[in-house]
Amino acid sequence: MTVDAAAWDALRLSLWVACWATILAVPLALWVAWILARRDFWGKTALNAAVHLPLVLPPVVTGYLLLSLFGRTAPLGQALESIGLRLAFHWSGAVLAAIIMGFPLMVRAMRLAIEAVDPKLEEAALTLGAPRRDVFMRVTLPLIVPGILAGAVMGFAKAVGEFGATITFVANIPGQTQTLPSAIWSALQIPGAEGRAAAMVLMACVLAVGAIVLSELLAKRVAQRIAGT
Amino acid sequence: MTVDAAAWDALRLSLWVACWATILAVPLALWVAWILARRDFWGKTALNAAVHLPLVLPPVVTGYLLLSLFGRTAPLGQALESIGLRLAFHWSGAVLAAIIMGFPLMVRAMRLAIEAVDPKLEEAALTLGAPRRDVFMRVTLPLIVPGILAGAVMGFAKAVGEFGATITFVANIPGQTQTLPSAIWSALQIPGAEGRAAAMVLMACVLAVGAIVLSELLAKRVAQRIAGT
Amino acid sequence: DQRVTVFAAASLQGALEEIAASYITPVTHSFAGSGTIARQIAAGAPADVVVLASPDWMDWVSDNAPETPLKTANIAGNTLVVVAQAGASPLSDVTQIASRLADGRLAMGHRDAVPAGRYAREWLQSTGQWTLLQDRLAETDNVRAALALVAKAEAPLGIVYATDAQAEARVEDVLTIPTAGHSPIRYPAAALTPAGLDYLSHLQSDAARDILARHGFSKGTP
Amino acid sequence: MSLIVDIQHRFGDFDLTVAFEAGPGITALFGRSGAGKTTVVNAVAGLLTPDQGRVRFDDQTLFDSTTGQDLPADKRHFGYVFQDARLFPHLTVRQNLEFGAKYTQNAPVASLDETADLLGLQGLLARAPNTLSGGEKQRVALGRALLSQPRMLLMDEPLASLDGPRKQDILPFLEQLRDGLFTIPILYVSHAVDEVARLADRLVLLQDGQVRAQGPLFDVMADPAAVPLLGVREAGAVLEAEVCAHADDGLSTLRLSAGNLELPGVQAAVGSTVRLRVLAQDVILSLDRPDGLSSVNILPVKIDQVHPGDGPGAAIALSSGTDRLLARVTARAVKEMRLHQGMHCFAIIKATTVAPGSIGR
Amino acid sequence: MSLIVDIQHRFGDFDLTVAFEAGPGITALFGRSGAGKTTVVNAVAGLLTPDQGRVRFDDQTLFDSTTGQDLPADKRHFGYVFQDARLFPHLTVRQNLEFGAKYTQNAPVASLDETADLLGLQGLLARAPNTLSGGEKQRVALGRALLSQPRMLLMDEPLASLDGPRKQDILPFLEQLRDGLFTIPILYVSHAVDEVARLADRLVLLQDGQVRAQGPLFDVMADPAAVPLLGVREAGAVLEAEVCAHADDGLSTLRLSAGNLELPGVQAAVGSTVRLRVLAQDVILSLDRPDGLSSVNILPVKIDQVHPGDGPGAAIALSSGTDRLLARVTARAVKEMRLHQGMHCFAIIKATTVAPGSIGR
Ligand SMILES: Nc1ncnc2c1ncn2[C@@H]1O[C@H](COP(=O)(O)OP(=O)(O)OP(=O)(O)O)[C@@H](O)[C@H]1O
Ligand SMILES: Nc1ncnc2c1ncn2[C@@H]1O[C@H](COP(=O)(O)OP(=O)(O)OP(=O)(O)O)[C@@H](O)[C@H]1O
Ligand code: MOO
Ligand SMILES: [Mg+2]
Ligand SMILES: [Mg+2]
Repeated sequence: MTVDAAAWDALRLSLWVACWATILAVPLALWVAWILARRDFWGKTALNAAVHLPLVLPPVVTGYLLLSLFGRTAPLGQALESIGLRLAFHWSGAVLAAIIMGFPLMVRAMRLAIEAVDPKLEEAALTLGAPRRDVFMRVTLPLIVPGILAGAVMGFAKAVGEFGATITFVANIPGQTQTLPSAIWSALQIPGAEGRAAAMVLMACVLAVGAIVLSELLAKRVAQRIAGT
Repeated sequence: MTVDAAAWDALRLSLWVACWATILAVPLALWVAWILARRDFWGKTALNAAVHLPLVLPPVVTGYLLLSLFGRTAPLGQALESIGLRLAFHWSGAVLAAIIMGFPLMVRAMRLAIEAVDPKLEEAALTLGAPRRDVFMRVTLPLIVPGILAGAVMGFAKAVGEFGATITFVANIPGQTQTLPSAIWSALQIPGAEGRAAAMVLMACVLAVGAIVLSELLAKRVAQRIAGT
Repeated sequence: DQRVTVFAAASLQGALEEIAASYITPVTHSFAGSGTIARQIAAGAPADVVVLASPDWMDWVSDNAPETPLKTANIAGNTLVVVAQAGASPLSDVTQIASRLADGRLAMGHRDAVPAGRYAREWLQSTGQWTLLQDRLAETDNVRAALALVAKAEAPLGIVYATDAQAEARVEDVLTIPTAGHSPIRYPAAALTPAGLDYLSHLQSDAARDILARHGFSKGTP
Repeated sequence: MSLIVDIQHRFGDFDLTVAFEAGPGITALFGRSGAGKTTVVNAVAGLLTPDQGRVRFDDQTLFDSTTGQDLPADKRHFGYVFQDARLFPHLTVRQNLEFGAKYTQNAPVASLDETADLLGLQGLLARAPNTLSGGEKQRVALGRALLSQPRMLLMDEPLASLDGPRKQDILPFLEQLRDGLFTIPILYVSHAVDEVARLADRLVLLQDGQVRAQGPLFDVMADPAAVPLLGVREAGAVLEAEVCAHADDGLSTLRLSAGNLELPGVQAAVGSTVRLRVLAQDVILSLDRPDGLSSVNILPVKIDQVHPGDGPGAAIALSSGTDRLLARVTARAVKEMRLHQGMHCFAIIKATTVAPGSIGR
Repeated sequence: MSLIVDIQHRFGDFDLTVAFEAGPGITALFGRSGAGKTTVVNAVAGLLTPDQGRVRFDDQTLFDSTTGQDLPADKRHFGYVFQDARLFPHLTVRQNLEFGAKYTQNAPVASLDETADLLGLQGLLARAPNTLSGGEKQRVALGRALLSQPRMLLMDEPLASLDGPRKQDILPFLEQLRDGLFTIPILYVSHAVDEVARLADRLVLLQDGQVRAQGPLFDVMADPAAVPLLGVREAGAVLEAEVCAHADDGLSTLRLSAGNLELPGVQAAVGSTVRLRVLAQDVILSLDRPDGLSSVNILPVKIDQVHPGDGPGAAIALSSGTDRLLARVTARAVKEMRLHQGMHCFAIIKATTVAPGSIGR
């Protein structure tokens, strides 16, 4: 196994992208999960299907769709670029790709957790005069922390592992958009570079295992607090 | 959009593979989820990490790992082939790839559901003389149906969408191992075949949306039964 | 089984399917990237013939395949072109690339991982433009993706195979790249079975060469 | 301050049609399991939208099916002690109580610490709800609702899982809420008649989703017709008496309109008014004023009504001055003693029958 | 059939040290909120592993901390009615009951339909538990445990959320379990003394995790020292009497060792034995045999012990023949009537005081 500077760059970038993706996606996924769990509205099935889409489509397709939506020639992409937000060929685009690819996983975990919350507890909070937002922040949210953690760690892991949509959307620019999976993939396409690939696979594993262990520890603390031990 | 025989073949194969993957993975994922949710044992973190691994690794890497484990030149692959089970370059390998890639999603959903079951209900069942297995089958299992459905639909969607590991492990042979994503990818490699690709993307969407709608209907029935409406 | 199975690099897809149609036995293709195919062959893929886009990978196959190929041959060659969106004015030489890019990027296959990208890098290095351009690339996981970037105007310029450029209406060649500037682009094929041996001859037939030529491939140098 | 409820709701084959007025003071909702008590309270709290009807509090319409008005639960400021405790499992006992106190603008009637003291929660403040016993949970829930300083309290069997002595600690506190400077009206669900008799000002008797009797407590309790609704063993009149004196041996003299009672353990100050519950089955009728009895409480009474029951007993409505009493005697005694309307006789009330828990205000 | 419990367990600063023997018949665990009742029952059921000690049932060791034996809950065949109902939410009421009946080998004491009838569940069988009222849930839980035909029943306040009339329906059924051909021992947690008095054969009084008194019900209940543990209003002796005759007017004559009582509403057959609870506060002492009273139940008694209480009352232990009674009178009456040990006098027991619910067996 050989570790070169490019590998470290890729690791750093992957960590960066995965952290951003997780931080940005969690609130959004929570909102969507809440809507799907608790509201009935016209187009709910469509929203639900849309959330799942990145799971179903080959990642390249998602990448192309992203390019057509957020590319520098697409209206949306131009609008964003005019306010200073560049996505295509930029690490922020990798964040977007990671968010979208991880979204179904995050939403599902959070939705399951929200559906498991006893609405009677929320009713109790309401009768104590807590407005709906406070009920959410102070009752629902703390109770679904395990689901949020599960969603976050899945989103993080997926962000660390995402390849197809990322390389299609933001290409593979070393130090800028070359994430660990892109680097691993590149190494695997070169005869005899398996050693470099293996080293980077290990890095990705360490990153993800770290996130998993951390989330499990947090979840355990929450569970113990509720059990009172 | 043009739909040719190869596209229908790919659709049929994807449906077949996704169904098999879902059917086979659900019980296994349920077992792992149960262990992770309810047991404490040495190596639990390792198991947990292993389950998440396919999420973290670029799919190609998973594909290569599968190839080197189950390839026709690998000892394990040869052993399996000697008992009539061919995996590499065979649709059953696509099933395996889909199972592995969908596994983290399924396990998470089921685990969250299991953790949300009130152990007091299981205790009540025990005191009525139900042995542990019956408690699981008749109390825990029905209560986690929403989680199982969520896991199954995610696994199914992932199986429909899985590309990287599949094309690497079982290649891209039309009518035999060319799933919808592989066919879409192939179409995207031919200039001017975007129409074919779009048609197949639509097929994949219909497949997945169908599964989602079905699972939501089932989940709603379970929820209504518990709510008593 | 009567069928002939061909594992081939994706960039040959259009041409190989046409060639197969004129063969007596039905032919089944499995297209993927060269690296993937090479590893599949090593893992015992049920291929009669393998066609790659990279001589390096073919060497690797020869070393790693469970059985040594019965015969190998280069069935085609290719050339690189610089493309821009349709309607763009031609470049007079390589030094203009940088200015034409402005703040855009030069799309091409990955410099090491994708054969087309490797040839492009060699050419840019031989013309002394590499150091100037290497931070302004948009490297992709296959040539088609690079082509799509130019077609969608995400990148002003791209370096792709002439065959790809010819098939995509939304792009136009703006500079032809001399074959001398990089190692020769060859598509090595290998027959792994007796049936494959026969099909390999078919691939080398005049009819096949015509089809390859029509798709823009050059003659395979031995 | 008054709550006006007039609602209809249907669950499958259960039909609720309820109209009553509650408060100020404590209004007890009394009825058997499944009578619809919780359903009514939920509708008042805003947790259930009735099919039809109106709920008003003072001038404010909380719910009106004709206009579509439906004030959300968090805007109603009704404290609700649920039949199941519904503590927040992720918060400690102290944090649960703090949650109750958080959304109130009113000046606190009792601080968190006072409330915890009263409810015996001081040792439990740092604990997780899941580690509490059944009665402890219920006490925390009670404290949480009390601390939210509601403009009305809804209590769904809040004392059902509490032991006798603990109840005796908490009842005075509820009385204080009823009678304090800032009186909070209370809607109190119970199937314990003694609690109802001690606390309630008005009584609403529910049966199968319908109101069978309602009115001021004294009227409903002294009505022989309510005996079957309350349960034969639990029926009995409620009286008000003035405290005249406390003797050295612990007995207090209470003045009723037609005589005095000597009772132990009366805590109220001389001159104040207390509430007495006299169970119908604890009243013995005698034709002559008896003597040589350990019971010193004998009142002259006039028989207002002899109400034969379904079984071997009869309910006798009595007046003693302006007070009303209820006696339950056997049909044989009615015959042998020739008890009849308008007859004068004596009621013997055992001193210790009127237990401390039945004395309120 | 007997259960031997001798365990220690510690939760934070709560220390449980409990040793008692239970069954055959009904053993009541009585104690205030937080006394440790549920903890004991959980340990017996196998849902809690105590820090130390032994639990045996007949010859079988269920738990022994020294040998490490710990029989799993599903092998103990103890039916458990939980303080919270714990119905299976995904099953209908009928399916919940069927779940109870499924894992039993014994011949059914009562069929599912009989049980549902008894508990008033017939109209609810198709319903989901989430749509039931509090009392309805508890009844289903009771039915489910009964249908599991356990070798012992553990009941944690099973009747707390039931209304009076419903309790009166269910208590005879529990008595039947106690007294039927295949007697099932019952460990019964309650803080309602009247239930305990009616049902229990043995009484274990818990306080702060310690056993304060235990023994046969008649002994513990007639002991003036137990009065503060049971609550002043609830103390009272329990007697057994033989049914002699049923008169036309509904009164029955019951024979005690030193005289007869006339009581209404006795359902038992002539010649059978019934259990009577006579509250200490319902016994009036008279120096002479009084007449002209609506109360026809007068027994000659001898004072065994005068036990002054903390307050203005005194507990008087009496014997009447071989029966023991407890009377609570005021200290003033003790003084004025000069009540003292060995003295002979008369106890007046109001006919209607011994209500149907207090008559058992
Ligand atoms: N969602 C529902 N669907 C059908 N019936 C319902 C539903 N909710 C309540 N009921 C029925 O309405 C009736 C009244 O229920 P409610 O909970 O108000 O009773 P309650 O008087 O509070 O009884 P308890 O004292 O047992 O708590 C019950 O018979 C109950 O079964
Ligand atoms: N997990 C725990 N951690 C700490 N203390 C506990 C735990 N479980 C129970 N306790 C304490 O042990 C004591 C006994 O609890 P238990 O539930 O046995 O009481 P109980 O007698 O059943 O009371 P109730 O009548 O209120 O149900 C209580 O003070 C309770 O707070
Ligand atoms: O056929 Mo390639 O591997 O995309 O150059
Ligand atoms: Mg209720
Ligand atoms: Mg308890």
